[in-house]
Amino acid sequence: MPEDPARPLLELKSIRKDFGGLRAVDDVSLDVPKGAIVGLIGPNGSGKSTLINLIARATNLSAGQVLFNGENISDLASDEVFRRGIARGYQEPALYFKMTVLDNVLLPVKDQRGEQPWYAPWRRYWQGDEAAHAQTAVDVLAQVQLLQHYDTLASDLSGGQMKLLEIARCLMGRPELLLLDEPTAGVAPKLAYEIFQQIARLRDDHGITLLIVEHRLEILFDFADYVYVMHLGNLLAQGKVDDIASDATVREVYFGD
Amino acid sequence: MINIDIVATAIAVLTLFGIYSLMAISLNLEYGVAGVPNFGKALFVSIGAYTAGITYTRLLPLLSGFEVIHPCGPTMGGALQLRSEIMATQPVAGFINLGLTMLIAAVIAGAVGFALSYVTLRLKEEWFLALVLLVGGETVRIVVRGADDFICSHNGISSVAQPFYFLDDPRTSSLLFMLLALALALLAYLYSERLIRSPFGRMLKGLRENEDVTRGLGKGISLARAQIMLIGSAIAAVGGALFALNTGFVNTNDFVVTLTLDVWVMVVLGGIGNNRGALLGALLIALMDRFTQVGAIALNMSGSDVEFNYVRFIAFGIILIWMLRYRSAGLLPESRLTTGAHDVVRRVLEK
Amino acid sequence: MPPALLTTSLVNTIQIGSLYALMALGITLTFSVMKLPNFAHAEYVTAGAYAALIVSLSGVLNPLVIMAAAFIVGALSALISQLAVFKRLEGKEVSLYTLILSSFAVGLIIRYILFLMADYFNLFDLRIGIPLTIVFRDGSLILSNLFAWVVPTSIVLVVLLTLLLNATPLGREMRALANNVNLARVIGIPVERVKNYTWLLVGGLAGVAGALWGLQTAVHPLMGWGAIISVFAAAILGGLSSFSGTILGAYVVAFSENTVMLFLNANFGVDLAYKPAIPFIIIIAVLLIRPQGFTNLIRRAGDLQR
Amino acid sequence: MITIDGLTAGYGKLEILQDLSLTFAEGQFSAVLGPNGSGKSTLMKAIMGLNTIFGGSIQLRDRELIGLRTEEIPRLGIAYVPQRENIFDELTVRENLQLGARVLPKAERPAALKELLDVFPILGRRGSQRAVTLSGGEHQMLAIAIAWLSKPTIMLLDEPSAGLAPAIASDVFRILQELREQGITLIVVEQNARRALQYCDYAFVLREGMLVFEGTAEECLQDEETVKGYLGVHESARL
Repeated sequence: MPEDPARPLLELKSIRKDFGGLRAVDDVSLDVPKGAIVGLIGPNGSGKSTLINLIARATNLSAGQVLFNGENISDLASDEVFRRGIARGYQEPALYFKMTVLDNVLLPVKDQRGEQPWYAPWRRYWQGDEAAHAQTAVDVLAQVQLLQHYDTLASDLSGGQMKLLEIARCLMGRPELLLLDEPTAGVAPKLAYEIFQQIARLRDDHGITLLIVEHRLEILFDFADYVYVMHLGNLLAQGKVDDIASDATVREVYFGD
Repeated sequence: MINIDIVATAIAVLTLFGIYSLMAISLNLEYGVAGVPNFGKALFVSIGAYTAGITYTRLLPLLSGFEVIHPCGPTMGGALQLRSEIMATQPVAGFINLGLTMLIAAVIAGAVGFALSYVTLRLKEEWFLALVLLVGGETVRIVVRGADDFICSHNGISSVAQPFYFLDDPRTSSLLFMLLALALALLAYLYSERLIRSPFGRMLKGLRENEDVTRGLGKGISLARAQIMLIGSAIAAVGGALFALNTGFVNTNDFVVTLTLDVWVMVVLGGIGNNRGALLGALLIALMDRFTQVGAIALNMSGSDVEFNYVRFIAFGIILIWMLRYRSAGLLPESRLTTGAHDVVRRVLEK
Repeated sequence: MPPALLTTSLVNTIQIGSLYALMALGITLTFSVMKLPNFAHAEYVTAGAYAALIVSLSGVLNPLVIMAAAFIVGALSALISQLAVFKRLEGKEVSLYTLILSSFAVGLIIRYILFLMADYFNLFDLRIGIPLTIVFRDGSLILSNLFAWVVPTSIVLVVLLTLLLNATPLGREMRALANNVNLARVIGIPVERVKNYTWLLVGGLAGVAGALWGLQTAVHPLMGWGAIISVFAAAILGGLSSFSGTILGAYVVAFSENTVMLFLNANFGVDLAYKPAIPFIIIIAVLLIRPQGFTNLIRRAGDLQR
Repeated sequence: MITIDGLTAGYGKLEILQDLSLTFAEGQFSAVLGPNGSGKSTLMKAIMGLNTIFGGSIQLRDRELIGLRTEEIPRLGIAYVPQRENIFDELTVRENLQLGARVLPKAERPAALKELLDVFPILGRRGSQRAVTLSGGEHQMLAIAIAWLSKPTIMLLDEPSAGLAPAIASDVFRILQELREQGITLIVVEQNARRALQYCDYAFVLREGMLVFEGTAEECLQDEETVKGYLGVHESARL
């Protein structure tokens, strides 16, 4: 397919999600342009996390379409979505807590030769690849300042380190688009700022596009290019950061003006 | 006092250890490493045993140029005699038959395990898989027990023999059989150690820890689960074939839920996720089995009425609960085995 | 199929189905309140049967006394397994497989203690000694006093249990625990105490089921274990959550094991040796095709009535 | 009434509340405000003994609550309405209410249930329905009613208006105001600060697990810019 430079990387077209009688996401359409940092905000229960789950195909859509690079990914399984280039972080860090930091980041590397059970016992067949992946992991871990902890069990990390490890783990899959669900939840304020600095570097150095659910608006507003506001499953407002920060609707949902 | 033949006891215990090791390693791969709750271990073991029952009565005579005698009912004695004759005079046919038995058993059990793992995809709750496998094993057992021509329904089939039957000295032949069992166990151990320390093993551990996340990281988890069920089931079936050769007959009553529990106890006792733990568990249960037999004889000879076998099961239950409660990681907890990537990183850091 | 056989098998269905219902309700109750698929449940049945047998051997032949003894022994074995094993594991956030495994272990211990006892006192394959009399005879249909005891008692117990669950504060609290244990704590329900009562009730019913069962067949340490899969099949047909579904499930399993099996045997020559496979097939089919069992069917009917 | 002193609490190893000290006064309608993740719900759960306490004390009229089991707390007159899963949805509405009243002495229960219908008339008509069939607003009313039936002196509510349409959310707050007029001390966690300040007397603003502002509703509204800053909705927060 010829690539249209104007075409957004991710397009949501009227997506909807019902849980039983509850409509968690109602007719939401939004675009994420290539190379942008896009924020998704809204009060608790407004459907932000559900939206992330829908894009990553962790749950099924009730209606609508998700287009990635112009391809309809609404019917793919979550492993296929990852392999297309969409990685996601979780609100509660979903690490492999009983595995080391290094094993955590090596697992998502795509198409590993040693992952075929028939070849797995023959070390020689995959050892070279594995060493190369380990080199990549060294770079990625160094970038998030976890290299010294490569042999630590993930459960022994601090909350902030867990968040960073999760981002590092996503990076190893070489994603084009990274979905992050509250990357600073449960993290001290100073560290939260550092996490966002790391996130900005992903865009600047690696060209990764980001869609971030975040409740620390003041930090998000420092880094995001564009912001969508959700409320009760609907898209309430959207715009550039400056417009959104002073937008009456945002103040409405957060403060009740 | 009773005389215990130490050498014979040691051979018996070690043979049992080899057979149990195969079963324990297979469950450790499935549950310990990949987190698949195979409560149908008896089914896969029994597939190996039933295969042996059939090959030794139908295939063996063909291999050595005889007509097959129906092994059930009135012709049973004739079939048994024919088997003895072949096994004593044509060791090569015996070995070929053994190899084919293991191959067929592994293929059938592997295919069944592969197929059954896909059942999980349809199940509402994760533990239903445990129930389906448990119940599936019993169903197969009942069907086999009901089928007259298969392994002679509830009478079982007794025309199975171990491959060194042709040797004159029974002690040498059982010693060689012990070595065969131990060699196969060692092979399975080395193979599964390598598997665990590979990227495939890492993916399985990821599957165990968090299925959804692993899928979200681009891994085809249904296939991985099916593959490990295939491998585990094939190993268990080889264990089952050896089990049949060791006892000399195949009877459906040997493959009840208790056998599954035995294997689980081995893994829980030794250490979930640790192959050496599985071996230790297998050894302890093999010893326990043997000493129960010796103890039962000793107890009876001392004039006591108490059935020692019952005490064995009670002790079994208590050990299991005690382990689950106080040492849920087992005697040898899982080690942090890795692929060698850690060494690469360590070298980079040292530079 | 000859009509005489049909009537007999239907009588069996009612008789066995009532017993299955008593046992399966216990499984459903333990699963929904305690979130535990308890394979040791079978052993409470056997323990109750032995209690009944011993009381009857001691010369007491009043069925009510016999059943009371069975209730007490069954209830105590259930409570002890909770206090000594399950409760201690629960606090450690262990996996469900650990709990399943431990319930197997508890069952093993009780079963072989009973074996030891039966062996020592020579209590294998004895029937509970209530003399057999025929209370009804009409052509081929013969009903003994056992039928007169077993069926009404189990039906009365099932009704009482349903009333207890639906119309008493304790039953309400049990269902509240099953529905949302955190909220139950928050509004001040003494969770541990309600759980203990549930265990007593579950074990007691299993014990009585054992006694009733021992009235019609010989008592053996394996009798409960032999029925556990049929009982689980009934509970699974009830979706492991619905009590009315479980009762219906119990009769469906009993019907398949008796009437359907005889029908298959008479019309298609299916060997009766395959009878034990029926509950297994039911379980696999239900788990694969309709894991919620009868739950929604019954609920829909119930909602329509309102 | 409830005095919290130096409380550090969270989940597992995670410390969310950091050395928090504050006092909820008797008879007041207090609101706990703050952005997501600021520790509002953690505070509620800590009072109810539902999470990990690393240090500090929580006292109800000089009685220490830390160390009590969750089920003992309602007996001290504290009722709690969680944000989610706050009704027994498989049981009927009537059974939910009966469970709510179970802490009361037997003799007082019928009167309490009768009185309930004056405060929550809608629930009377839904008595025999399974609670799962209720609408969002009715659901929330039932949750509050369950807590109210234990005749508490203090009620804790975690975002009682979350996910409700604005008109219904206001209904919920009107009910809360009625309860307050009955003399019940109310502590409400709320995201919509304006709505909360419209009804409550006193407000606490949490941020990153710490108390950053407290004052009467009037003070909050007068100092609105500061409060908004803490809530993270003001432009100045970017500077």
